[in-house]
Parts: sequence; structure tokens; C-alpha cells
Amino acid sequence: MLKKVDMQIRKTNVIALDTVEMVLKSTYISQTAVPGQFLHVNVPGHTLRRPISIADVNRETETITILFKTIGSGTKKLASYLPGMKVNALGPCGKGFPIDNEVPSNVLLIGGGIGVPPLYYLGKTLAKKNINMISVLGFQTAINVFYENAFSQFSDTHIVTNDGTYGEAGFVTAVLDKIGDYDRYYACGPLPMLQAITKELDHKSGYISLEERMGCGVGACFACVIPTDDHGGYKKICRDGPVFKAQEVCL
Amino acid sequence: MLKKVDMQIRKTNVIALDTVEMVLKSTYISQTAVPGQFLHVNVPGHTLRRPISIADVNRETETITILFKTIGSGTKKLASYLPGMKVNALGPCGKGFPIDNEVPSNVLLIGGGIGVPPLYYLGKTLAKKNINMISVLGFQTAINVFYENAFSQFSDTHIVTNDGTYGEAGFVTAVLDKIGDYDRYYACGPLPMLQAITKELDHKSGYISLEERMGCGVGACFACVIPTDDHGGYKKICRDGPVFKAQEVCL
Amino acid sequence: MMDLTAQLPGLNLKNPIMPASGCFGFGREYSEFYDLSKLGAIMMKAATGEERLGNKTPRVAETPSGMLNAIGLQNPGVDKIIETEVPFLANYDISLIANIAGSTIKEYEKVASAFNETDKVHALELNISCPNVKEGGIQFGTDPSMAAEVTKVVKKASNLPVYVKLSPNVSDIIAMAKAVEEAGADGLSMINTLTGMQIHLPSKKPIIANKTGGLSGAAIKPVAIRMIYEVKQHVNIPIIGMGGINTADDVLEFLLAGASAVAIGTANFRNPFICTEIIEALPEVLSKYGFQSVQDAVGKGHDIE
Amino acid sequence: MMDLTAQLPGLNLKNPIMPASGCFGFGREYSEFYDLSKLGAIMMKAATGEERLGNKTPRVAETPSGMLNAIGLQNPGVDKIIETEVPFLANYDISLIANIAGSTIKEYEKVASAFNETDKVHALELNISCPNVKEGGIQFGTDPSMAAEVTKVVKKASNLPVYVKLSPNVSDIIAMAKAVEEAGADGLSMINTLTGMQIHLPSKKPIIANKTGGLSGAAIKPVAIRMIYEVKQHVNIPIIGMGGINTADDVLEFLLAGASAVAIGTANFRNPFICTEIIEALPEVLSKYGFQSVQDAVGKGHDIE
Ligand SMILES: Cc1cc2nc3c(=O)[nH]c(=O)nc-3n(C[C@H](O)[C@H](O)[C@H](O)COP(=O)(O)OP(=O)(O)OC[C@H]3O[C@@H](n4cnc5c(N)ncnc54)[C@H](O)[C@@H]3O)c2cc1C
Ligand SMILES: Cc1cc2nc3c(=O)[nH]c(=O)nc-3n(C[C@H](O)[C@H](O)[C@H](O)COP(=O)(O)OP(=O)(O)OC[C@H]3O[C@@H](n4cnc5c(N)ncnc54)[C@H](O)[C@@H]3O)c2cc1C
Ligand SMILES: Cc1cc2nc3c(=O)[nH]c(=O)nc-3n(C[C@H](O)[C@H](O)[C@H](O)COP(=O)(O)O)c2cc1C
Ligand SMILES: Cc1cc2nc3c(=O)[nH]c(=O)nc-3n(C[C@H](O)[C@H](O)[C@H](O)COP(=O)(O)O)c2cc1C
Ligand code: FES
Ligand code: FES
Repeated sequence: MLKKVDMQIRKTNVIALDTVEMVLKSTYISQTAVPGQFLHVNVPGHTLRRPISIADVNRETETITILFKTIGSGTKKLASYLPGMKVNALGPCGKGFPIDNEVPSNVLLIGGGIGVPPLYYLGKTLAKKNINMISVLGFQTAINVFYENAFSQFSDTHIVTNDGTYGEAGFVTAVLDKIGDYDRYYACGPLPMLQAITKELDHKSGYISLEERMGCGVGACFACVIPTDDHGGYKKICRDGPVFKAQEVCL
Repeated sequence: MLKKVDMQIRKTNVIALDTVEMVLKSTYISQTAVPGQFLHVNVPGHTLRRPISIADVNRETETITILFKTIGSGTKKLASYLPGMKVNALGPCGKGFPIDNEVPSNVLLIGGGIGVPPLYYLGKTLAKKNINMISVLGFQTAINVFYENAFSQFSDTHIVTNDGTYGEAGFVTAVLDKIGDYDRYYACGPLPMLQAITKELDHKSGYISLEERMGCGVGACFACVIPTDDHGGYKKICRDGPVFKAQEVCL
Repeated sequence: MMDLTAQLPGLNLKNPIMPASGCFGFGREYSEFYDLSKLGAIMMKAATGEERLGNKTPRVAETPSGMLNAIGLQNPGVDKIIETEVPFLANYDISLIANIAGSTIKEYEKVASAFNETDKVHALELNISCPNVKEGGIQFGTDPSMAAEVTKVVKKASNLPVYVKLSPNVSDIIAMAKAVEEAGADGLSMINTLTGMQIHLPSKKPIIANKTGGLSGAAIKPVAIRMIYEVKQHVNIPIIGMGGINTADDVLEFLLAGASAVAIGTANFRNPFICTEIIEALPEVLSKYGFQSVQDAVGKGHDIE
Repeated sequence: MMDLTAQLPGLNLKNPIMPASGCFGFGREYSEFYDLSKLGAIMMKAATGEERLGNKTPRVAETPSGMLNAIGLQNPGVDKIIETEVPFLANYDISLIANIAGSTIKEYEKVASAFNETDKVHALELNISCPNVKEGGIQFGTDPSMAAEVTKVVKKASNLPVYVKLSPNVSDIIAMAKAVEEAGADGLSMINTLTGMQIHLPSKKPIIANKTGGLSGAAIKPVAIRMIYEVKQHVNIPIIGMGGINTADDVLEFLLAGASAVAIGTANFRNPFICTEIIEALPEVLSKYGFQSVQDAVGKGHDIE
């Protein structure tokens, strides 16, 4: 169930260009969050909350990790916060990736830029189920790259940069046919990336996590809808998503 | 000349109910400010600056002191600032009390509530000229009283509280006929107090310091005008004042 | 004890606080945060004759002290709402206000009569001011004679009290208010959003897919207060006030301006508990400023002449 | 080097930034902070036929991301302004725009012809939208035919290019813009303030002595952008845009919406250096978003159809 929680900042760290890793203490969120869910984060002085994915959970320390890129005034303000200060969030929001017993034994994780974070918690969780994983993580340029080592702990990890300054050059789709076999993919990243992937991999079972500008973050305002395939219907990304079956929604 | 300055907070102190004393470092303001001038203080997140009187200046430490009451969101935010943080202000604003060679040797200082601060710097300055001073300081109730000792250093000081919980009971006007003689008064406080004083002491030479809601604080927007006696004219409190001859303006 | 009740046509409210239409869906999501019975009333999301899918996304954008939205009246249609949403809300001890919208007078009529047949809805809020739909909506909201006409039709189609929701995007709000009062409106609800736009620099396009959107939140409060204050001096029907309320102090400001009850929209997004927190804070604020009851404060910002 | 120049009727601006009327007086105060020659132009405080003393105080109040003002056109009268203020400003290498106001068409005519006789003023800004005076002002600003009439009279009374300053407090901003364009306006200036009110809880009265005041600042930026964007699609005369500009990013947003130059009002109060800081920041912002010049960005927020 969604709650409004105050979380104390335990640690913040700039881990790549304009990219902040923040560790937050919350008993409730750490006990209930599943991979793919997000926090709707309050930023004082702002009318709307900011949706940020849960990138990791540690049930022992009762902490969660978020990773965010400083884009505009909200994330910049959040980035200025120091350990000891409190952050208020609604969470855990939305539905995460399905991690049932039917997860096939070989899966592919595809992350683009700031879409990488939710895949980390997913990967860590799948690793406990002994699923074999390949990760393809795309970034704009070398100084944007983060979490390569972290993903390597549980997966065969490929880094791609648009400008070729690190790893393979090009978009994540450039390496999709050079990697091993897998029976399902999980993807999160910018819309053009998801459009390319779902088209190229339309023969595969896949789950994608979507972004949209949000109002309430809880399903009440109809800001964050996405058309679904069944007779012109819509789903709400904040409540029915952000994770959808690749074939369920029209990108 | 008016400048825009960043000042570091050296000390903050709650000295009476909802009343904050803040010491700020500014070479420029400390060297140029005269008693009665004010700072137009920036409060981040607010459209307008807050006018606050200069309550004291220390040229050796290059610091100035302001005293303010926490009223609304601006002064509350200012009160939350810690030593080491910076405050931006325009200053020194306006014209202060005239401290020329014609100051008579016996003067009266009358302060009401948050009108007390500018009189402190005035009193300290006049004390150096060996002027004899009587101070009448009015507050609402005992827990609002501040700076009694400070004024006692240079003046025969009378405290008045509206409810009689400290010093004499009533308004400052209640004690005006019980004190010694003086040839000029300087007053700052709420409008009703200034109206009563200027009426009661209309045979005396007097200077009063006025408050008004301000826009620019520099004389450009015409927000802070006060009618003057000469053929329907207006003066600007922020630039021509805040100190005026008692008979010059229509309260 | 402070008397928080408010009596308006069709609405006997235990307190004057209700979520504004479109900002609270049909209550299901917020019912997970608190017991909806704590509210005075709920203004439901707009209902149209048939299902509407609304506008393309993005549908919201943040602005200084406010936000833009162009949802475009997405809703499952009045019949589905009556079938699935009204019964859910009827479980709570609150007044229900149905917000009705349409592109044609016929559609308004249809929606109004459909709600008339349920006995669970206590009043209608006639939305003639939604700036985010291509046809209808806004024309009704800026032309006094069209507003009067649709008010008359809806009054005839239903026995429920009708609160006409006024648009602030007009030259003369008093003329609008008087026109619908004469046409039989039982109350007014004001204000809806101001039409605005934000351009996204990287894409050089309006952020909102619909280009323009409705501006709500604290930024518009001075416009809401001004319009309510002006209208209060010219009509005799009660006003439900809204536009930028974030605190119990804000609520009192609306009461002083002339509102008899208030609605809270955008503020729910930042704080899902905003309505209940304001209900809890209101008694202290009222007594701090010398009022014995909500009713006592209504219109007290006007000179007594 | 980035080309910041802007060419508008009567105005050859070295950059598109000017302080907005009423927020900068006649430049004297801000000339103590920086050399006014850095500006593109100055929009002078409103001039009326005779001296005006304006409204009672308080005249300003702060609102969320904005402020209200009701100065009431206080000014020493057009003759005094021409005698004492214009010569001072003529010392600087900038374009001068005289903001003219009045209660009657005759008064507008008088003020316009007085400025026509100085050779130091480059354009007139016809203020038909001041919400803070009892007579005149706002009526001209909400009725297209009255707006057209006063525009015609002023055009006739003067050889200077006339920029008509539009009020946002109207149902149909396009109709207003087209009416004054047809009447001969050389350009538009928009927007003036939105009428608003704030009630002071302790005194239970409107804070502004005039009761209502004009809302300005960041809060109104979305309304300004929307109106400029809409008007741009319907007129062929240039627009000087204003309303809530605080940053060089904001300036670009106005250019994309369709403004050819911009004015900065309220932001001067918080930061007296705002105009010069924005002038300095603008080249980088323009090039960041791929523009070679100010002119290059004008209207680029519109679909190319
Ligand atoms: C479900 C979900 C999960 C996300 N997870 C992450 C994450 O883990 N790390 C991360 O860095 N970013 C994530 N984002 C994107 C993140 O929400 C935006 O980068 C952030 O809101 C920008 O805020 P700002 O104040 O910096 O930007 P501004 O541009 O100032 O924001 C203005 C408004 O636009 C909204 N907005 C701007 N960009 C986006 C966007 N891309 N998506 C949604 N709303 C946006 C803001 O929330 C705010 O309401 C996620 C978005 C969604 C929808
Ligand atoms: C020349 C001058 C000197 C002053 N010196 C002092 C001082 O030394 N100590 C002190 O505590 N106060 C002083 N004041 C009053 C002080 O400016 C206000 O208390 C303060 O601005 C309130 O801000 P706020 O954000 O707390 O209140 P809010 O009510 O939130 O402020 C909203 C707006 O109203 C203005 N405002 C509210 N009350 C006043 C007021 N009484 N006078 C002017 N503007 C007001 C604010 O500046 C702001 O623009 C002085 C005022 C003036 C004009
Ligand atoms: C996301 C959103 C959706 C809205 N939908 C509706 C609606 O369906 N019908 C309606 O009458 N008003 C609608 N409104 C307007 C609000 O009910 C309210 O009048 C306005 O937002 C001002 O109040 P606020 O500032 O408290 O949000 C909507 C507002 C928002 C922000
Ligand atoms: C204190 C004040 C005084 C103003 N006086 C005038 C005026 O005399 N003539 C005029 O046309 N506009 C006047 N305006 C409106 C501004 O010129 C401008 O159109 C408006 O404030 C929006 O811009 P901003 O948000 O940058 O302030 C005034 C605005 C303020 C805040
Ligand atoms: S953000 Fe409100 S429904 Fe998703
Ligand atoms: S505050 Fe602007 S003139 Fe005094």
C-alpha cells in the first residue's frame, strides 16, 4: 500500500556526470518495495512531486537507494540535500516488474541512461533466483556511465555509448544481435529506445518501464495515461505501470 | 550609495518572544550606514525583499546587527538561517536620522515594539556626542521586552508594556509627562503610536521613522509613498525616508 | 467547540472542505490514505455523455507556484460513473457533487438527467469552463447568454441543486455570475483554471500536448479571491470557492472574500492528506481571528455598509 | 558572436531587454546600480495629462511567486516628465518608450502629442490596460472597439510608432489584438497585470488599499506565454512580451512564443541588476538551444505549417 513517508538521507554521492546516488532510510519502503516501483518525491517549493525509481533496497539496513540525474530545478534542489536531512515521498508507487516463478532462466536487461536504476534492483532480485542475465546499458558518453561494476556482479554486462567514448558505439540496439540468447527482456529508458526495442524484439516476451509527466502519482488525476492496444483504452503509468508488457501499450 | 551586498551571518540569537537578533558581516554597510537607515533583505523563494532596520553597527568587526520579529513566511525563513550562511541585501537604504551639530543636548527616544531597533544605533551614536537621553520603550507584554540594558547604557530608560506585566502599564504616551525635559524626540513604532505622539508632542521638534509595504525599496516603484503637508505632495518612505520631520508628513 | 458546518442548497456539510473536481478522481485512490467520511463533500471528476479518452500526453506541467493541466475530460461516461463510481462513494458519510460537462447543450442535458435518477448525488456542478476541450466547454463559459441557456436546460433536466462553475478567463465575471443566477443557478463554484502555456526550450514546443492548459495552484489564488469578492457583492446565491488553497489560512481568506465552502484541487498532489490536515487546522485558525464558526466568517472581508 | 539586436518599428535595439513600465521609474534609481546604456530600451513609467497622486497605501502585496500592485498611475504629469525626466534618460544610448495613460480619449491625445514634440522619445506604449484607476484605463482595455478608437486617436496625435499594451483580463485576447492592429497600432506590448486581490486575515480587509491590484511576476508567466502565442498567429505586428520574466531562459520562452523583444518588471525589485544579468546570460542560452541570433528565435515555438 502507498504511504506518505519521511526518509532520512544516509548518503549522497555524485557517481557520474550530473548523476546523484542517494541512500534513504525507510523501514516501510524497504520492506514493501518491489523492483520497478518508484517514489513520488516532494521537493519543497515545488507544486508537483518528482517520480524517481527505486534503484536498490537493503532490508537489513532498512535503506533504499535512488539514482537521479539533475535536469531542472527539482532534481537540482534534491541534489543539494545533505545526509541527515529528510525527504518526503509517496511510495512505493505503481506496479513493478513481475518476478513470479515463470521468469525464464535467461533474461536480458536493457537500460538507457536514467532508465538504468530500476533494472539494478530487478537484476539483484533475479540473481537470487539464479536467473542468467545479460545487461545492455546505454549512455550518451563516457562520463555518464555508472553501475557497470554493479551489474557485472550478476550479469554479463555490455556498455554502449552513443559517441563510442566507452564500450560499444551507438544505441543499445546496436549490440542486441551480438549477445547471447535470452527468453525475455526487461527494458527502461527514453521513449525512442523503447520504441526501437519493442519493434526489434517483437517476437520476444518483454516488459518495459515507462515515463510520463505526472500530477498526483497515485492514479487520481489522469495525467500520466498511455494508450493500450485493447479498443482505445488507456492505462495510468503511475498506478497500472510504470511497468507494462511490451505488447500491452502503444508507444 | 546603495549597493547590493552579500553578508555572512556571524551570530543569531532569539532575544525575546519571536524576536531574532542577527549579526551580519559587511564591510561596505558597516562603513557607510547611519542610524535610521535600513536593509532591503532578500529571502530566497520570495518575490519581494523585506525592509529591516539597521539596529547597530560595529566598524571594528565590520558587522551590523538587525533585530526582527518573525511575522510571516519571510521573517520565519530568515530566522531559520544559521551562522555561516549568507544573506543578500540592498543597503544602506533611505535617509537616516539627522545627527548634525544642531542636535539639542537633551533628547527623547521613543520606540514601540519592532520600532525599537533603529533607535539603538541612534542612541549609541548620540551618546558619543554626549547628548543626554531619555528612552521610552513600549512593548505588548513582558516576554516581548528586549534591549532594556542596552538602552540603559546611554539613557534614562523607561519600559512600558500594554498589559503592565513589566515596567509601567499602558502605551508609551502614558509616561511622556512623567519623564524629564528634552528638546527633541526621535520615534519609531506602529502608526497609531506615531499618530498619538506627533499629536501630543506637536510643540516639540521631532523625527519619526515610518513603515510601509515596499516594492523596489530604492524609490522606483512608488509603492511606499506618504502624503506630505505641502500642497498634496507625496514622499517615498524608502528613499526620502524612512525618517521624516514629524510635521513634514500626514499620518 | 468550533462549528465547522456549512449549509448550502442540497449540501449539509459537516465542514466546508471538499476536494475539487478532477483532482481527486472518484475518491478511490485517496480512500487508501484516509477515511473519506472526514470530508465535507466530494466534487467528482467531470462526467460526459459518453466515454472520453481525453488529450494526448504530456497533460501536465509545473509552473511557478502552480501547474498547467490539459486532461481533456477523460472519463468513462456518465452511465459507467453512476454504475461503478457513485455506489463506491455512497459508502461514505459525505455529500456528493457531480461535475457535468459536455460539448453540446444536449449532452449536458443527458448527463444532468442521468445523475438526477440516482438518489446518491446531492448536487450538480455545471462545468461550463473547461478550457481543455475543442468543442463546447469554454464557449459556454465566456458568453453570458450561452451560460444562462445551458444552466436553464440543466435545471430543467434535474431536481438537484445546480452550482455553475465559472471560468476566470473572462472580461466580466460579474456579468457571467448574474446571468447564471438569473437562469436559476442555486450556487456558483469558482474559479476554474486560467488558460496558460509553457514552452519547453529543448523541443521548442509547448510542453502540454494540447498546447494550452489550465493554470491552477497557489499562483492563481489572488485572481480567485478577487473574482469571488467581486461576485459576492452582486449575487445572492452561495459560492463554493477554489483556486490555490494550500492552508487553513487560505480557506479563511476565501470565506472572508465570500465563499460559503471551499474546494481544494492541486494541493492534493503534493500532499494527499491536505484536505484532512486543513479540516483539523481550521478551528484554531478561525478562533485565532475571532470567529465562532465557519458561517460567521463568510463574507466578512467586505466593508459592512 | 551572438547577434542580440532586435528591430521593431522605431526601435533599433542592441539587445531585446528593457525594463517594464512602472517598475523602473524614469531610470534614475537604477542608474546608480549600472550604466543604463547597457539596456536595449527603457519603458518609462506611465504619464498622464496632469499630475496624479495615485492610490492610498498599501499599494503592494506579495503573493505566491508574484505580487499585487495598485500604484494608481502616480506621476508628475506629461509636461514635467518631458521637462525633467526625458532629458536625463536622453543621456543614455538607449531607445526610449513613453507609456501613456489617461481617463479620457482627450487625455490620451494630449499626452501623445506632448511626447510627439520631443525628439528624444522613440515610441509610445499605449497603456489601455491599467487596472488600478477608477475611470478610463481598464474599459479601453477590455472593449475592442474602444481600444481601436483610442489607438486611432493616438496614432493621429503623434508620428511615433505606437505599441498598444494589452490587458490579460479579457475573454478574447485575439479580438483585442486584431482590433488595435486594424486601428493602426505598430506593435503590441503584452501582458499587463491580471487583476487580483489578497485579504489580510488580522484586519479582515484587502491588503491593497485600492482593494484590487494587478498581479505580476513569475505566477503569470504561463498566461503571458499563452496570450502571446495565440496573438502571434493572428497579427502581423511585432510583440514586446512581458509577464514574469526572471531568467534568460524565460526570455527565450517569450521569443519562441512570438515576442520580438521583452520587458522585465517585477524581477527588478528582487534584483536591481536583473536586466543586465539577463543581457549577459542571453547569448549562451540562445546558442545552447541552437539559435544564432535573437531574431532567429522569434516565433520558433510555433509549428512550421
Ligand atoms: C516512473 C518514473 C520513474 C523515474 N525514475 C527516474 C530515476 O530513477 N532517475 C531519474 O533521474 N529520473 C527518473 N525519472 C524522471 C524524473 O522524474 C525527472 O527527471 C524529474 O522529474 C525532473 O524534475 P526536475 O525538477 O529536475 O525537472 P523540471 O523540468 O524542472 O521538472 C518540471 C516538471 O516536469 C516533470 N518532468 C520533467 N522531466 C520529466 C521526465 N523525464 N519524466 C517525468 N516527469 C518529468 C517534473 O516531474 C516536474 O513536474 C522518472 C520518471 C518517471 C515517470
Ligand atoms: C523601513 C522599515 C524598517 C523596518 N524595520 C524592521 C525591523 O527592524 N525589525 C522588524 O522586525 N521589522 C521591521 N520592519 C517590518 C518588516 O519589514 C516586516 O515585518 C516584514 O517585512 C514582514 O515580512 P514577513 O515575510 O515576515 O511577513 P509577510 O506578511 O509574509 O510579508 C508579506 C509582504 O508584506 C510586507 N510586510 C508585512 N508587514 C510589513 C510591515 N510591517 N512593514 C512593511 N512591509 C511589511 C513584507 O515585506 C512582504 O512584502 C520594517 C519595515 C520598514 C518599512
Ligand atoms: C489535473 C486537474 C484536472 C481538473 N479537472 C477538472 C474537471 O474535470 N472539472 C472541473 O470542473 N474542474 C477541473 N479542474 C479544475 C479544478 O477543479 C479547480 O477548479 C482548479 O484546479 C483550481 O483549484 P486549485 O488551484 O486548488 O487546483 C481540474 C484541475 C486540475 C489541476
Ligand atoms: C509596481 C508596478 C507598477 C506598474 N506600473 C505600470 C504602468 O505605469 N504602466 C504600465 O503600462 N504597466 C505598469 N505595470 C505593469 C508592468 O509594466 C508589466 O506589464 C507587468 O508587471 C508584467 O510584467 P512583470 O511580471 O515582469 O512585472 C506595473 C507593474 C508593477 C509591478
Ligand atoms: S499522475 Fe495522476 S493519474 Fe498518474
Ligand atoms: S518601495 Fe518602490 S518607491 Fe519605495
